[in-house]
Amino acid sequence: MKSPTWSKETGLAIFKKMALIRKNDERFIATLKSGKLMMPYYSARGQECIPAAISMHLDTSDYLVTIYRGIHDMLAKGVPPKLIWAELAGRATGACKGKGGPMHVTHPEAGCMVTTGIVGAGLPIACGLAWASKLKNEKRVTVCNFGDGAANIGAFHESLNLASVWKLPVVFVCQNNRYAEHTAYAKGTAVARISDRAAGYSLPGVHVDGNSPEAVYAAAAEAVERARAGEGPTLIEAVTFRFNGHLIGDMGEYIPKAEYQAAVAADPYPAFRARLIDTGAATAEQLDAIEGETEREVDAAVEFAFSSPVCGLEELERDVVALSA
Amino acid sequence: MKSPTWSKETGLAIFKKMALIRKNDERFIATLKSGKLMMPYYSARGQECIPAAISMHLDTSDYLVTIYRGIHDMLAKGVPPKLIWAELAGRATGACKGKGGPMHVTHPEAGCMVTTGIVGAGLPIACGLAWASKLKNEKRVTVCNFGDGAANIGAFHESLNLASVWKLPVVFVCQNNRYAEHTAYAKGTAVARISDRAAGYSLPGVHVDGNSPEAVYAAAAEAVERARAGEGPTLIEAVTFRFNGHLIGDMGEYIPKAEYQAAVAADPYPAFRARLIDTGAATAEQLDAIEGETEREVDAAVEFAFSSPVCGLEELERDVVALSA
Amino acid sequence: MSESTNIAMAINMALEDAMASDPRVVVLGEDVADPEGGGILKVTMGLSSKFGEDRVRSTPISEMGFIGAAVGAAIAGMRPVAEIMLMNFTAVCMDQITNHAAKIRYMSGGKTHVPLVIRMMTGSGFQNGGQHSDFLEAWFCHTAGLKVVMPSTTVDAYGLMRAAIADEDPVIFVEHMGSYWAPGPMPQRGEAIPLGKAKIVQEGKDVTLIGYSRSMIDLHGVMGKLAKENVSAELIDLRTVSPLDMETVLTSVKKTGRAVIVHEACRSFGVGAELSARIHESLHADLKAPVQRVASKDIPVPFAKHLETAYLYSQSDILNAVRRTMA
Amino acid sequence: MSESTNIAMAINMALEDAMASDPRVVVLGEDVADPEGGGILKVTMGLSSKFGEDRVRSTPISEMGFIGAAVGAAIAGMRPVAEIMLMNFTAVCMDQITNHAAKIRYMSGGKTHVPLVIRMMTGSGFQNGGQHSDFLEAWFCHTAGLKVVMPSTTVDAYGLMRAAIADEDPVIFVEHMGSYWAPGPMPQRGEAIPLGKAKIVQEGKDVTLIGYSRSMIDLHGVMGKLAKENVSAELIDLRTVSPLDMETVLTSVKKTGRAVIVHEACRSFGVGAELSARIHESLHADLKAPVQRVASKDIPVPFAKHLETAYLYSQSDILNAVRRTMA
Ligand SMILES: Cc1ncc(C[n+]2csc(CCOP(=O)(O)OP(=O)(O)O)c2C)c(N)n1
Ligand SMILES: Cc1ncc(C[n+]2csc(CCOP(=O)(O)OP(=O)(O)O)c2C)c(N)n1
Ligand SMILES: [Mg+2]
Ligand SMILES: [Mg+2]
Repeated sequence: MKSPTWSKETGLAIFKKMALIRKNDERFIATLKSGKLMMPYYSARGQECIPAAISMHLDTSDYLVTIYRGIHDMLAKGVPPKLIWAELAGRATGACKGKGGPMHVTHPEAGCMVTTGIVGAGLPIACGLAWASKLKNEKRVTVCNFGDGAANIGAFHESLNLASVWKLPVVFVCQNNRYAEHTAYAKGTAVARISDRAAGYSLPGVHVDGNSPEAVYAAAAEAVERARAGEGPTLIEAVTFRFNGHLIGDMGEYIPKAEYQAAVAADPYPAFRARLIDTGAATAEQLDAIEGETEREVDAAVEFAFSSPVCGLEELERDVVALSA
Repeated sequence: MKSPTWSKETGLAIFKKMALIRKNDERFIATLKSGKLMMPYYSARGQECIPAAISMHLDTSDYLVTIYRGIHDMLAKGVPPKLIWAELAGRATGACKGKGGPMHVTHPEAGCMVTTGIVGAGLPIACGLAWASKLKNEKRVTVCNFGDGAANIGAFHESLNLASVWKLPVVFVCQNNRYAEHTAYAKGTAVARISDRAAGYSLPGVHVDGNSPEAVYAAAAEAVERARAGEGPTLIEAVTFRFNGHLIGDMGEYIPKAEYQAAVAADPYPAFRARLIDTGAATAEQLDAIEGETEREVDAAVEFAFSSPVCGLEELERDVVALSA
Repeated sequence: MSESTNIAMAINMALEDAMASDPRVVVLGEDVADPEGGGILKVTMGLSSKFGEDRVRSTPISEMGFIGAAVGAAIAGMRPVAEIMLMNFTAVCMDQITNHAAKIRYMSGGKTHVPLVIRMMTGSGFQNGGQHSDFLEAWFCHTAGLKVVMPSTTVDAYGLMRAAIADEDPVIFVEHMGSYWAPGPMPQRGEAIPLGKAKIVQEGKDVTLIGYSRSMIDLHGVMGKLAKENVSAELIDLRTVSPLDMETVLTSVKKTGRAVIVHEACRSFGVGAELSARIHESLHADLKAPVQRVASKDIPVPFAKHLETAYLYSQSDILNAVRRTMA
Repeated sequence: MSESTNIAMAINMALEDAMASDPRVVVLGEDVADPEGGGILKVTMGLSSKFGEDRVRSTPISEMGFIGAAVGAAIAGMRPVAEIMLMNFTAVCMDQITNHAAKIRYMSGGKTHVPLVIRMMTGSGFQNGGQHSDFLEAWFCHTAGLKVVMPSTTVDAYGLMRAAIADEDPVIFVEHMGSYWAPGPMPQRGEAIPLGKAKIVQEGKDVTLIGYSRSMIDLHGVMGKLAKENVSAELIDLRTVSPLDMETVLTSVKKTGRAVIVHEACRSFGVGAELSARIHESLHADLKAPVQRVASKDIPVPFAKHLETAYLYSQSDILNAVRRTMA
């Protein structure tokens, strides 16, 4: 399957995903601030276009592995917002009945197979999902997301090596937002570009502007195609920024002001919106309409979540192992 | 401190270490075959010249970290053979009173700080030894040995990154004997040369013929000097071969005949011996004399070990924690 | 049963039969395929020749990597049997076992699950030293979501392995190095033995002896002496140490009023502690003596033979423990 | 004592005082230095500004790497205090802790040793879900060579940290997230509290209540109710869970004849099991009722608030356990 080339529709579809991710994030933060919910929340504001663009090359049968900062990945992959909201609100109707929470949302119907809270741990599991696809002769691709900090943990290394030796259909996506919690990239990472590590595993390493949907789209097209064709894994490093700190409440004192301001100036969301209009791909009204639509989708999700019941206490000791094991 | 350049004496000193390592190994295997001792033994026959050449740049205050296949490293670094023999024979006079055994020989007096049986685990510890030297403003260098298989485990990755970010005075020495237990290099390793992985940590990666004392000597000179000068770590990959399989008893069925024969033809021991004579660095008689000397040293070590008592049972629960903790 | 086999072969047969009957079963681990010798102790020998190297894969030395891969493959519908060469090496991949394999069913609200068997061997007595000999089952027993299986016979090894592979959830399967080659009866091929069920090996009325894995050898070893001392011992092989088959244990101890638990792992905070606590909680009034634990010393496993021997409990430690309960 | 502080500050003071008095003390871990905020919960705040970033180092996310580095530095004569952000993350570096830090003194025959403190925090109740809330002290208690310290007060946190840093061997130091900021008296600076000694918090004669870390809060919480029920409870804070101070525990239980153990970790194969087993072994004849354990459910920690609350024992579970012993 050859990946489609960029068209006006591509841009609009990506924008729609970005808009949903953004609205969803804003609403969640507002909900936290209102006190209606309380939990650690790792906003991906600023990273929207990475999964939005990548997921254009995927369908629900493809596998997604993501992390605690992963709701953007899930939404782009097609996990219904209402299942995410209900999960985060701890309701029985949540993706995982409220048992997993934001760090563990799982929704195989959309290919969202594993969300982990342990840095780097998703990569080996992604190898296994991809290995299964290979064993079953499926054309499925596994996309595995992680941060720049995760590129310094052992599981990263073992996974890239394993995926390469076994030629697994997996695309490793490092969303390099320049910080690991409060630690700046260079203080923890001994290489200028994470993508340069790919050579150590004989696999392609691609460095892209993670603020450019076009660049991410193109890089992902090639990587996904390569994986589907059985040619093995790719490492994509998408350089980006997270505007809301490590988690909500983080005031970002460790981020130099100039860096922050430059990041705001490069915010991919307004930039892409403007570009769509400037290039005539869409009118402002069209984009307003899309944003309005996503707003209603989020409204409905919130409504669904808060009108749902929590699960009964009979669920407490269920799902530890199979019922009649 | 500038590393010395190669001289006739260098060659002889290296040969002497190689001879000791080889004699020691032969005698230990004979002792196992005689049934006088019984334990898993990981022979380094074939890898002698790597530590023999590297240790020329070190003194007893430098730190050594090695592995289960590490008696060559220890001997080259100056751990007295009798302490090793007594340890392997489980005697009270052994380097560790017989409590550690071959996989855990420790002798700080010669800088032998840690020997581990866990693949890859020595690398992080080496970082810490080097970090301590740096904190104390010592000129000490830490040399950390491991195999090709170890280059695929997470600890390798974390350590090279950490050593680079912290500019630690450590020399990582990958003794690539082409097999990890029974698994051929390429079946487990996704890169043609381990040394190519160094670029992923912005540190020098040096690929040398591990059968050439001259090449190893030169590479180590530079790496040790770099470390002593506070310029950070180096990764040396020394390609070699182990003639006695993973452990004694391993019949090597997994090694293609042609590869084995080529390795025998390239055996560094007779080759270096011949080269010393051919280049006029030594006469056959001189080298015979050195070999005779090492033979007597091993004799004495064996005698020491087997005439030593085992420790009393009061040692059983000692050394778990400090006595008066 | 005229035919005889050993535990290593029984596990090999179980893997072969499971692979033959279910295409989802795959095997992975260091050196498990035949070009690499079919396992460092040849427990997987022949499998890759029969089923291909796609289904029987030798891995790099990357326990986090390949145990994680086994978790992922299990989630995607395979039935991986992964080998961690020695139990001590679980320490390099605990995260995949305890934070992932064990918890994924729960954290996903049952959306996914991890039908994975992790085999590993261990045992002192081979002068393998401090990092290659430990019994660490208590760690896994303390982790909700894992089952821990530790057979002591050929028939159990086969049957429990079949059940472990058929199980819908992760199973830690611990093999005792010292009894791999001890001869035993040929298992009934195709027959699974349910997990979580202890076996009464011999009935008795004075004291209940409880063991698993290697300790069963030593418990068998003392039965004759006890009989001579006129002690009628009931011998239980737990086979599965988590979940514990408390029904079998409590029924027996209620009858005998005495219990001795024996395991090779260090004494403190081991499986024996949980068993002892549970027996006391349930049968306080029925106990004629406190439950006795016989286990290894709370020290790293020493190398020197005489120390290694002294690290492990001895058969006379078991006899003395029984005598203490009878006093 | 008019001045008051909290546990987070007490630990901060202990680190500061130890660093000031001993140049060998260094601190490392993710985000521990001031440019990174002085610790994700600010427990190490100010240290790097005072002692420099050489001695207070933020690390990459490489627990194996930096815990191993801490082991190496300790062997080379430093006194590292390493922070593993959350206890669950010990699973990615167990090998360095249990196969190395714990065993190196023994395996080297005492030639080297590892004076290392590994700090970590944990605790349920914050909706952090299944991978960020576990109490795993039983794993470390089951590992010979490690000490495990789990304070519940400001004074103990300070004094035990000073003792842990002064100790010649590795110490696992577990901090309970939920009580970091609870006010408590200002510790006597410079004063170490010996490891391995439990504290009798309140004397009583009917039943011995035993806790540590978070459970001390709940045990304090039930004392009033018990008094109203005319139960005179003796309250013991273990403070160190390995080695256990059995002298203090047994003396108390011998006197009261009853014991209830409370911990936040899952019940099965937890610290409570070992305590229960030991008490029964020593005091079988003196016990008026079997030792009761109160602990969390044997399940992964759920996310939803009502489930997370139900996962943990409640104060009424404690009361009921006491009542069972008094019945
Ligand atoms: C093994 C492990 N160590 C530490 C943590 C704590 N932690 C959570 S997120 C995080 C930073 C990760 O940074 P990065 O990989 O760049 O991803 P980002 O959060 O920036 O998206 C850390 C250290 C963890 N979850 N797992
Ligand atoms: C973490 C871990 N996994 C597996 C093993 C078992 N094992 C011991 S040596 C070895 C092979 C190591 O190969 P390599 O690194 O090339 O070193 P060599 O033995 O060839 O010198 C393996 C797999 C181990 N000791 N530790
Ligand atoms: Mg980041
Ligand atoms: Mg090798």
